[in-house]
Amino acid sequence: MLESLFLKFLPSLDPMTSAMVMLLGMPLLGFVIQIFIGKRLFRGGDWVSVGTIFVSFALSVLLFIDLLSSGPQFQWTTSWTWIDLPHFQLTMGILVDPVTILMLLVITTVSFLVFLYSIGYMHEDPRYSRYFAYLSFFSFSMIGLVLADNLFALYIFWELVGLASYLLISFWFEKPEAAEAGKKAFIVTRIGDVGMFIGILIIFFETNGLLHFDSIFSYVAKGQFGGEFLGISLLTLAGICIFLGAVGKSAQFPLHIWLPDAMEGPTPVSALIHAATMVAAGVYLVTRMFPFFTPEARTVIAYTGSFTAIFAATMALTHNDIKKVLAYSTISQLGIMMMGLGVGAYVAGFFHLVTHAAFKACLFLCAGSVIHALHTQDMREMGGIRKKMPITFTTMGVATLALSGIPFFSGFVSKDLILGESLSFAMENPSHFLIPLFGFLSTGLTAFYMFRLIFMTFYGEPRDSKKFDHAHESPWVMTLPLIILSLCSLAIFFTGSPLGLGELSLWGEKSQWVKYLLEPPSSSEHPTSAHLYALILSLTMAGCGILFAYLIYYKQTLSSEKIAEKFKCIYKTLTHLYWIDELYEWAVIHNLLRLNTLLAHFDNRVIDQVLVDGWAPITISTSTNSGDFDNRAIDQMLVDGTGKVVRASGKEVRKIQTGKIQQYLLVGLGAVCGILILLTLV
Amino acid sequence: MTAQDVFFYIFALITLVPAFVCVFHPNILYAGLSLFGSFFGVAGIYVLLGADFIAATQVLIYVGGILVLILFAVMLSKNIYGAKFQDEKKKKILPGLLGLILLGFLVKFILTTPWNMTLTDEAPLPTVSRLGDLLLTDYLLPFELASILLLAALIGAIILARSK
Amino acid sequence: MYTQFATILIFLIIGVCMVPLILLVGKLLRPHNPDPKKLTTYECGEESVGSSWVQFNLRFYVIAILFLIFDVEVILMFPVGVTFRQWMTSQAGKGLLVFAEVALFIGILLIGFAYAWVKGDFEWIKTIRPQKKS
Amino acid sequence: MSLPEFLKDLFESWPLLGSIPLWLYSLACILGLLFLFLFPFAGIAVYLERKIAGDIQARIGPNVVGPYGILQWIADALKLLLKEDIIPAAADKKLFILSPMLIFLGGAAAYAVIPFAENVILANLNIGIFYLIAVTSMVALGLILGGWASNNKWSLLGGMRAAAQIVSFEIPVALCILTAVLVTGTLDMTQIIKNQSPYSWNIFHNPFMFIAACVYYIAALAEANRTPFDIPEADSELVSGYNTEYSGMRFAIFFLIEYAECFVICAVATTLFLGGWYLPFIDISGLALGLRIPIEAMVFMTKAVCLLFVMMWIRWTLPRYRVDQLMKLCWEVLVPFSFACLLGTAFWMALFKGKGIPELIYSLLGWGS
Amino acid sequence: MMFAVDLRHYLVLSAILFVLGIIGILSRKNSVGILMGIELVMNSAGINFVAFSKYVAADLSGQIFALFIFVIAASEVVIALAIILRIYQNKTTVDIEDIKDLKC
Repeated sequence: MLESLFLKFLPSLDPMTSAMVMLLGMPLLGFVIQIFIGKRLFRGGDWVSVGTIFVSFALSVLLFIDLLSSGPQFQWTTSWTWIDLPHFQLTMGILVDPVTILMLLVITTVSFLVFLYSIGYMHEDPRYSRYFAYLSFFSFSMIGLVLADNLFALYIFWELVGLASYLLISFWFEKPEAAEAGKKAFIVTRIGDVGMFIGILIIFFETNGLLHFDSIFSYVAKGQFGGEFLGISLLTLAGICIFLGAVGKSAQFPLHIWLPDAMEGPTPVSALIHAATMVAAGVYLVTRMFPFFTPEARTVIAYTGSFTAIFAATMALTHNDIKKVLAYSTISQLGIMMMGLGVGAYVAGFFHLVTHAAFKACLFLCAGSVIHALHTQDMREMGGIRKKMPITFTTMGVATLALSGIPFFSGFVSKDLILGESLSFAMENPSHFLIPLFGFLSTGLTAFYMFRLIFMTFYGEPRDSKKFDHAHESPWVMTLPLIILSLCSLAIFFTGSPLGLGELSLWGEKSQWVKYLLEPPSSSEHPTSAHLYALILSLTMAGCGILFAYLIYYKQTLSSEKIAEKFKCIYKTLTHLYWIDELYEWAVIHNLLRLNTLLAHFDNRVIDQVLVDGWAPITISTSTNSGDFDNRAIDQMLVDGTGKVVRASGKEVRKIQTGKIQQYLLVGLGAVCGILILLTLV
Repeated sequence: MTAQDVFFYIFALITLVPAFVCVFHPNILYAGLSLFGSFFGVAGIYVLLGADFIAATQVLIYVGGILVLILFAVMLSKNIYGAKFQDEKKKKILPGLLGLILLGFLVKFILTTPWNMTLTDEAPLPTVSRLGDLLLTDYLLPFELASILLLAALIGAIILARSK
Repeated sequence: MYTQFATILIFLIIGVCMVPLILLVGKLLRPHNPDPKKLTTYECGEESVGSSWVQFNLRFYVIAILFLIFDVEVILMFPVGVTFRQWMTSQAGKGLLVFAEVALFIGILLIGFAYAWVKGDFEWIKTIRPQKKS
Repeated sequence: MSLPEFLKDLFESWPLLGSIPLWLYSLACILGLLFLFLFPFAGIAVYLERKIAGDIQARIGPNVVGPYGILQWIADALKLLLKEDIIPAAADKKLFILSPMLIFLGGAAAYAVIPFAENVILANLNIGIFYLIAVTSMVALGLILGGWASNNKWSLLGGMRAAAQIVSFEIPVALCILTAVLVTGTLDMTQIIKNQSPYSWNIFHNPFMFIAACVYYIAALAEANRTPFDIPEADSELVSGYNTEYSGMRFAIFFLIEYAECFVICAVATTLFLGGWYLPFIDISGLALGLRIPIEAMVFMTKAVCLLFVMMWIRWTLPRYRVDQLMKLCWEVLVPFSFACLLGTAFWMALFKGKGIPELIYSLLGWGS
Repeated sequence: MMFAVDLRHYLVLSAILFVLGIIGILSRKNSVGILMGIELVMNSAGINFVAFSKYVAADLSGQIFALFIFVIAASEVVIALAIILRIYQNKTTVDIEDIKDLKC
């Protein structure tokens, strides 16, 4: 269909190439137009961005229809030489296969809806056209990311996506928090990216310059990828390094800290980038490189994912900021996906990416709608707006049910698949029992905090009457995307069978299109009994979560304050997010960057702030009357003394840095001469 | 020794003696002026190497452009002939020494490296049109980039030089 | 080619020698009556005050900067200009492409030209004086 | 073929002359050019200028020395030769001496590539016109130095103005030359003329070339510091500009080079735009070389002298520009126009595959070229 | 035989020019003087390019690079002198030892 369309209109060019270039190029065109002349266009040029992304969207839909008709074997590639050196040739190319097309569909659909939504959400912003330019730029980078057929191109777009994310998070850069959050997101993900780059370099050197996915896989499959480093096989090491990139982008533990802060950006951005697409890029990367990971690497992935899932879910319990709750939920869900991929559930993990993109984007957009109406993000100031915003309420309810894993909603199908796979994985390897355990626990917690969110936001009495009176339903450009996305959150959209057990398919195998299209590369059949256990377990967990939420936040038979009082130390730990940020602040920023001053003020900073202030709640709760040891003398002599020595030596060494370039050059010249003399002597 | 070789030594002298003056003359104005000879000598060397267009460009850009600009800049500073603008001698000792060592190594490397010379002694072809073809084909990107570089330099320079 | 350049070299050598030669001839003929008054600087009869080696107007400087940039641009265009005709006449279909390449090259610099023009850097009337360090 | 080579060929079989090496021929040609052409021509140009000025201002002009005062320039030259040579005490002596040398070098070296007729060119460089631009750019350097070395406020101001003006106007000049190079496709002066023909001069190649020729002429006038652009030596403001302190023979050299440059400008305009030595519509290529060369030289000189006459005409008719007007004229009129000409000509070439208006008309009429 | 000129002679010439330029850069107090040293270095690079172009590569790519060196030299001189001009306007000095702050 797509090809015939392009053959008709552009007969002289290769239809698929021109289609792909158009798909990739339209958002770029939108970006270029918006960034240069957007301001002068009618309505700030939003129609340019929306129009261009709609073209991309339409193209991906056509592509998807083509894919459905031609089946999972569909693959199309093209490539051309980019760098041609005597011993090395770098080609750039486009790879289109089912994974790519599904990703394209997700990206362009969510992008298009979010663009549409942004028209309503951002209409008062002074940098309206700039905002759309950045959005277009993001869509361009993301499409490029999934179209790339080699690691190098993927890395380029990977960084472009990061840049777009940075620009959009700190879009309201007048707010210092937003600017800080942008920097934080950029730098934290960069840590992961360095790992990924090292991974790419390992692959590059081990395979003598192979960067194409297919060629890397066949190289690995032939067993040529040898080499060891410190007793770990280089293949595993490269896999873990690549995964590090995914850890950064997908906000997995321990690099998850940037995502909650990224909520400082506009809400549609959170929906598009930080829920549906960019953070899923990590999952996409792992999916794409799936055959590359060794069992050891996969175990690392599974543990990281499952731990992140439970870890983030607990953090979401106590938050009152509606967007941050969703952000932690996103981290948790990404952890679930990673866990799925780690235990080998290739299809399930990716399936969850697709369903999650829909309902999480929907949740964020609903949250945006609420924020738009109430002008606050604090759930404590909301409440009772169910009647005032019926569409938002309904759609958010549907998405919440999907996220909580209730049957007949999409989240149930995919999450259940992952949990079942992980359970059977643990049944085969009982030592890894923690993985499914974390998974199931996080399911229960997810249901709890999501319903907490719903109850606090939509039910009960309005807590802030002034804001409540002001509230109103959003305009149609904002509600339409909500409706579409909530429709996409229904299980019926993804599978013919309501319980998603695959075998019970109603309309044949094609109706379960995600599963149908993604033939697992190493299909290992697991016993279905695990699935049944998983179904029961997860439903029980979700039910418990919902029940608790109902009791605490709707009926209020259980007082949340009392519970918090009772488990004070846990509560405090959770509200402080396990002090991860503080830990990083202390470990990275102060230790690494301010060594001198830190030493001089050792007792001030570390003992007082981190140990006393930071760890105080724990120390107090465990042993309230532990002796306070006063080691001032030691502090002053040893610690301050160290600081003084460093400072004094720094003062002396500083004199070398005169600022006179000629002296530097002279030293440089002297060094060159010295090296030359040494070389001739040796 | 052919006539060409004689001319090489003449041009080398014309290049190096003024360069020497340029570096070591205490008066900055004379130093700048001596560059004139040096640039001309290099142009002669280019001619000997069969690069006629490059030679003329050397004269046009360096003598007609850069040197004029440098002289303007030299004349900016009042009192060129005063003691303040005379460089102290001792500042030259260390760089001179290091420079000599570096030169020694460079010469050694030049003389010991087995150069893969494909010497063509026939008269060089007309270079200009070949240069033009290369600029339009193989070196098109640098050619266009040169324009961008010049644009950047132009805008940067006029912003810097503009009065506040 | 070397023949032609040898002629140029001879020409240049003669050019350098010619002025001293003429002056030498003149020296044999002309009078030589030095007088301190004669050697003073001419300022229309006024007593000259101070050295004239004072700081000159900085506008000249800006002009020279503009010149150098455009000069290099024109020089880079020369080889292209020489082959331009061949490209136009011989290679079929390449003509407009080459024209576009050349036009792009010129166009990029014209942006800078337009910038300088719009910002008024070609205006001579602006006073540019060194600011005393405050 | 260049003049020395041509002469050597000519006298190859002669007993004595045939054995003279080529470089001696070159030397002889150069000296001949300088003493038999450059100096007398500059002198005569001065005489002509004064005569024309007289005519325009309704007075007689020089009429005492020789018939119609025609020997006036010799008298002037002798007078300058006999004048006392003064170097001001405050001047920087070395630079003061160096400056006229540089100016002479820059001004005279251009004559090496002027194609008076076929084979009558001192050095047939294949980068001829580019070489000419390069060496004339040295004049600016000499003027700055002269102005600086004199240690005279008038001189310094004049020298600076002259340098700024020369470099500014070099841009439109070079652009217009480039436009002509675009049309002819070579830098070789002889070849530039040969690529034209009695029927198709470059100036008629396309409308832009016509504008380019005009722009070139105006900009070149300014580059030579001629009125109406003689701000550097504006007598009412700066006494005499950069050559205020120069006297005697040194002054004569400044003077000489000014007129020498004027001729170079006219010769270049003739070569690039006006078909060089070709007569309009009369093809004499069939004639024997011995006959052709004098005719060609005369045609070339006639064209150049006519342009020179226009130059003098302008000088005595138009008032002087102000400095700001001058810079405005250069950067806001001439440079945009010359860029437009360049692009326009390039586009014309791309559109008509290098054919000019005359060729298009001839091919339309069905005449072979 | 040693005087018959080949590639090495050009390289030695350019090396001497280069070293002279380096000494100039290192020892001049006047920032314009440093610029002159840089010009010498650029010229030596140009000689190298053209010499290699003739003797080793036997094509014109070296000359192209010499052309680009001109472009770079011109841009560099223009920017450098504009900076010097600005510093001079603010501090009335072009002495590199007096210019200690980046801020003007």
